[in-house]
Amino acid sequence: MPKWITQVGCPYCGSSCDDLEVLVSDDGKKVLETRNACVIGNEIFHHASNPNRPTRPRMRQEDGTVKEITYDEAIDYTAKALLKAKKPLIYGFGSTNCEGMSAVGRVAEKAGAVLDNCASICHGPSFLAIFDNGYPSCTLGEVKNRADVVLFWGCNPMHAHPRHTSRYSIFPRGFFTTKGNMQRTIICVDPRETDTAKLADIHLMIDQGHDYELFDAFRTVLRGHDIPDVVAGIKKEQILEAAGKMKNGRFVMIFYGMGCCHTDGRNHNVDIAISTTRDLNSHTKASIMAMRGHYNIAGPGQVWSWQFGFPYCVDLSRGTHAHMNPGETSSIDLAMRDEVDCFVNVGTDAGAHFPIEAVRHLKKHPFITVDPNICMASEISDLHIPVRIVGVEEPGVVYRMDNVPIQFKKVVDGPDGVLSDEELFDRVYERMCELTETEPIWILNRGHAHGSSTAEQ
Amino acid sequence: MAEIIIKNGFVVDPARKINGDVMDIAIKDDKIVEKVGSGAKEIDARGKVVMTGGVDIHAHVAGPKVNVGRLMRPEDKLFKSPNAQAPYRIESGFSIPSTFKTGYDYARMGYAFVMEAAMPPLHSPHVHEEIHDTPIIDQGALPVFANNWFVLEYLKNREIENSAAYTAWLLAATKGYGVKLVNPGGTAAWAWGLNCLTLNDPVPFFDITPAEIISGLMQTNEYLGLPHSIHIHQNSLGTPGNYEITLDSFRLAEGVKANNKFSRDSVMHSTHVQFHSYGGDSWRNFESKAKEVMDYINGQKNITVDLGCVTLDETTTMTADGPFEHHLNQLNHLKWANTDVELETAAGVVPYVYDKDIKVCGIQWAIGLELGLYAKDPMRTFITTDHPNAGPFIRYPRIIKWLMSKKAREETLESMKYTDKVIDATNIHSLDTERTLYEIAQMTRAGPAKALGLSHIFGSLAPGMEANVVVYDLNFNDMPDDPEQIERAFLRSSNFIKSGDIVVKDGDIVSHGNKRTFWVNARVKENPQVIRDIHEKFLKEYTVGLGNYSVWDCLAPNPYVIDIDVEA
Amino acid sequence: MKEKIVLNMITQRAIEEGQAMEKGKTTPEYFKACSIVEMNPEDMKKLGIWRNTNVRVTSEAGSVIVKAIEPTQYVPPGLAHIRQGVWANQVVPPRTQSTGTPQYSGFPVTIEPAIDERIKTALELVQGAVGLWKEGGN
Amino acid sequence: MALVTLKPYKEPELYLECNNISPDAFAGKTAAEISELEVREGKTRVRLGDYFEVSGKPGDTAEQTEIHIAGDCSRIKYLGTKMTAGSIKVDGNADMYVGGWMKGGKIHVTGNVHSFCGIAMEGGEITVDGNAENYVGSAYRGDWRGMRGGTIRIRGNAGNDIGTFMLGGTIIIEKNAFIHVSTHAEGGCVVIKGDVEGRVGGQMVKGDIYVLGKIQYMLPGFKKIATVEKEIDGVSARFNHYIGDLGERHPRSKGKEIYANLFVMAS
Repeated sequence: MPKWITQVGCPYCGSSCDDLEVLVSDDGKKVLETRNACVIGNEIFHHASNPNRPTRPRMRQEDGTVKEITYDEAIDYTAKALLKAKKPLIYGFGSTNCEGMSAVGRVAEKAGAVLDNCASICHGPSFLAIFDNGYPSCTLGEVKNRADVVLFWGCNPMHAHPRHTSRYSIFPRGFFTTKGNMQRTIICVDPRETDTAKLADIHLMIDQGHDYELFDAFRTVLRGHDIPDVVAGIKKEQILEAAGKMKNGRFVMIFYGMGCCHTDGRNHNVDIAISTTRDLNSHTKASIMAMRGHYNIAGPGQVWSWQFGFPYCVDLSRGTHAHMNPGETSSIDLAMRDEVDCFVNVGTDAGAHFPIEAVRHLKKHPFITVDPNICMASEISDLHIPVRIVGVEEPGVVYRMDNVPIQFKKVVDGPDGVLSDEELFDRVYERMCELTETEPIWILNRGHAHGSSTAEQ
Repeated sequence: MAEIIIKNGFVVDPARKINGDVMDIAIKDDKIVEKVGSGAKEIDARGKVVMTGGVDIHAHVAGPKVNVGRLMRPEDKLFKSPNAQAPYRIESGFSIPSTFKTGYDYARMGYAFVMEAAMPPLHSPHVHEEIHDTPIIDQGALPVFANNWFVLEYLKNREIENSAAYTAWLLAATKGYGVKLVNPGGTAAWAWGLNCLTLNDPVPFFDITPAEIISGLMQTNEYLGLPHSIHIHQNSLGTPGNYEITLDSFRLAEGVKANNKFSRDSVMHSTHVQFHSYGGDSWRNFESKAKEVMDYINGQKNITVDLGCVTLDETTTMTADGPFEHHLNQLNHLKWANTDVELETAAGVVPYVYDKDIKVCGIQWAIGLELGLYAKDPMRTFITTDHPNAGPFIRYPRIIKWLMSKKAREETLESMKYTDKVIDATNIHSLDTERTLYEIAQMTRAGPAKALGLSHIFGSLAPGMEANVVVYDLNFNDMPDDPEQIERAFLRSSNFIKSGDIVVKDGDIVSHGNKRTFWVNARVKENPQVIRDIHEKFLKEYTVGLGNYSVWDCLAPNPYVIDIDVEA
Repeated sequence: MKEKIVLNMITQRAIEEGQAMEKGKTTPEYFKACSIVEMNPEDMKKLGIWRNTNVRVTSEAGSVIVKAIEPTQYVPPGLAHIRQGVWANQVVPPRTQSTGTPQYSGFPVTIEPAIDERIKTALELVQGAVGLWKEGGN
Repeated sequence: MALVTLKPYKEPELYLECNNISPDAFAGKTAAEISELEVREGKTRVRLGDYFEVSGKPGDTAEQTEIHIAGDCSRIKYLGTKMTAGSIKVDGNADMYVGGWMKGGKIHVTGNVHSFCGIAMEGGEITVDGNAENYVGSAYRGDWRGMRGGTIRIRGNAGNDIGTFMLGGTIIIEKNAFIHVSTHAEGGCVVIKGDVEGRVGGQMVKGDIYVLGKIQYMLPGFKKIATVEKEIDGVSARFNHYIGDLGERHPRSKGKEIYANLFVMAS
């Protein structure tokens, strides 16, 4: 009998919905049907059963074709490439569990690598802003239960986070928001009339790239000062109206996205958004949240912060201490400046999502992709190592966009013999230790478990 | 692991009333034993002090707000991270060290157990992930309860049995150790931008007061017979004049009896009392009320405290007291992080510079030490810095130095810009007390182990105890004139054996040892109402499924579970 | 009517792009979802093209052929949008303002009709950029 | 002054991290000892002498030591970081962190510098004859204590984030700047002799900015209060005096709020 598995986590966007139901075939190997998933999430679960998926590492040959090799050979190649490089870059982790991110920390330390994640090309500027200004935020349940004024600034959840508005931000009925969307004022700031903007009570169609000025106008107004008649293409009256709604809200929530992080000023657009949130707390309760893109892209930020003190762009090449300075230790800058000489792309597709010039620079050196699927990066790599799909074939802890950890289960068995990210990196680490004739360092003394114990009184 | 013998040290073991006797300590596997065979590995401790491993009852070392502190403070790492000790992991940060550095530094100081002082239940998988990435030390974590919607509802209706059933469920779900209260009611109010500054301020919407929450959770705790008492961070932290609220909170414990099988006598552990012993009514006339607070504690038997000493460093404040951090941010204008956690709690993080040349900081420094000096029962008064709030834990040796040496205190006092003003507002200058090694061992080992209900494994070198043995390079009979030597000796132990593994030698890490996670599994009789309430709240108000909420066993891979069967 | 027009380019997500990406970047769905530029009809008029005309988009970083379509979500005159992905990244400037994050949005592009030019596939673009593309695929 | 000359003779494959090219590190050493100083190329440890021919002899102290790099340093990071005295001259370009955390002495780069020039500087002088990239005289990530003293002069253009979190000292950009000048500053003075696109003085608490060219987009949080005669870096002119950022908090002194000042040359 096929079996329905409930409360399944969805390994797509930063909403990290954990209420999916998945129908699994008798043999536990195939996903037959999903419930509650958005169209994209649905695609992921079905894609796992794609018969064309690679199940063995593939090494590029001199003639450009690829040849299947064993995991042992792939691990050996990776370990050697990392040891040989003067400064390897290990990047990605858009679709990896925290166990894998933790395991790669050990590898990167051993390799003297730079460890970076997709935030580098996405919400990295949010980190820069948090460094400078903090982060007054909350969990998504607070938004559902309390928020009566919700701003979407430079983000478009109707497309990028399909169930966000129904689960958390616009439509759900919560404890103090029993009337759902009827009780919420929605404000959208976007240069386009997006599908999210269409849901808004107020849409401020801002001149693209002038977010900083508009935030400054809100702050100036909130402190009781006058502003020019038009700021960033928005009329003063509209700014005053929106500012009034925020000031009079009981719980104001600001969600922002790439409209802030991908344009001029980057981090400072977020920085001033945080200042605005702080100002609003003198009038009412206000919170801000980055619309993180992937279901666990908050994960590396957490794992590497507790391991190295930095959420991304962690340069471990000194061996003695970690160094971080985006602009220098960030993947795109490292690539464009030819500052790294080996590239490992993990659980993401740098081939498709980096500006093509950066890909060209990275391709001058060994280029390895670790990812369940065929992607642009895998198709230009010297070596592609397939791994199990987290959230489908591999369980693990993931961090939702609000940094809430959620334990994602697996729903089907992975293809025979395919490793998880964690297993792969642990084996790469062990191989590096063998090659350098050093002892592996594990935190927990493996094979020496005390087991559960009951206090005797 | 095998047999080890630590020979000829000056043993200081207050739990057995041993004070500097020259003795051997024998270890077999992970336990202390009467004797070992001739093949045992010998460690020469001649001329050095031998104690059991330290027990830290309150530090913020793992979990979401600690990590927010790490994440938002790259400058806490810049030029402030020591060089890694090969072949061990890279160490990062000063006031909020990485998990690796946390484990290593505690081990270097000879600490065996550290309690993470505030775990937001929704974030408990995160806390456990960090714990299992923290080498060497044993750890537990205290989930926060005092602003939790379930608790507020049950206690409002005086349903102690339901409160207990929920508490037991949450401890198991989060793999938590005990009941933590942070700003009872005040943090719940903060969800609307408000606060509860006195014990009788009503909590918005919930129709309950902080006093009722404290009393209710105290009753819940004793109903369950948990190893640790309630562990409370009182209302109105860090505010001039708050000592009266502190005393009011203490009085709620009068007449309450400890009910447990763990030889714990206290029913309330009041944490970081330094932040709660403030007089005056503004920062202008701010003064110490350490004596008033400690006089009350000295007259009681069922309250324990830890100090929360200010160490005069640049550090990072972090607490589930959300409104306090917001308030602090309005004072110092540095960066501010906050997280409100649905149905449960909140937390804030703000960097803070305790500058010895600022009068208020000098007074805060004095208050923490005064509390430690006025205490008549070192078994109920524990050394902490509320790490990292009043200073990083690597300053414990410095606090020990200040408590043991009036000379050291006077030197620090003299180096301040406003020495006279600090002297006027405190009693530190007139206190001649110097704590002994025996008392220090009580305040860092025997005492906290007993308060945590762990005196059957920690806090003593008696045979049968966990084999945690530390050797400090101090001559018991000839203590150094230079107080700096005391600090140095406690910062980097000569040897530390943790659960039978030699983990530190000459101040350096030599093994990752074998760490464990402690949690409490209290079994109560099935309570259908509470189970129904839990299901309903998860369906309607939480944004995480109930089925994904309880911490997986594999996240605490080396558990030490304390099972309790609660008789109805 | 002009031969070329300068617009301000942004590259953002779209649900069609997300769904197609999960299906696979070599699928026809991904090609259809991402090898397009959305621009205001007024700007198309200025350029003298009809919707569904192939155009060449050129930035400081490079050039790509995509199909000009009428916006699925309203784009004001002066602004253009290519959904994030392989085609967009042929023209996204890699400059980061020393923040680490490239200029994915808010960069000037020149758009000109390219009726007779073929839109390359994702694989052809990426493999072509690093010298691995072989006619007929591999 | 005693002169040490470094002549680059080999280009590194990646970049060299040369924290110890400074008068402080060189003082009292022989040329041979200087050649032996360790620098890093990625995870590999190399010697300064592997890339530079070292000649001359430094003084006994940093103050008496003059370093001349006779060649291009486009792939050399951290020149003169943390230096306290003496001087460094580079014939050509230099990479990131020129004069970072510098406390005293002089640095002169005849070409361009990359980003983070003079980051968290406390004293001394940096002169760059060419252009600078971003984050001139800014704070390190997360630190609220940016540039505290000294002077940075860029004779060409500069990018974004000039003087972020600045507390003191002077930055002069002789040509144009892009965006974000004195963001979050609480002191110090920035002079832009050319044009700026915008975001001048955002979130600024205290301090001064002079713009001798045009600001394309003024921030709404700046308000014009007067027109004044001013002399700045050898230029006397009439300036429109703005105060701001009115959206930001400001300290009070004697019952009045203290604002940051922005002077824009009157046309």
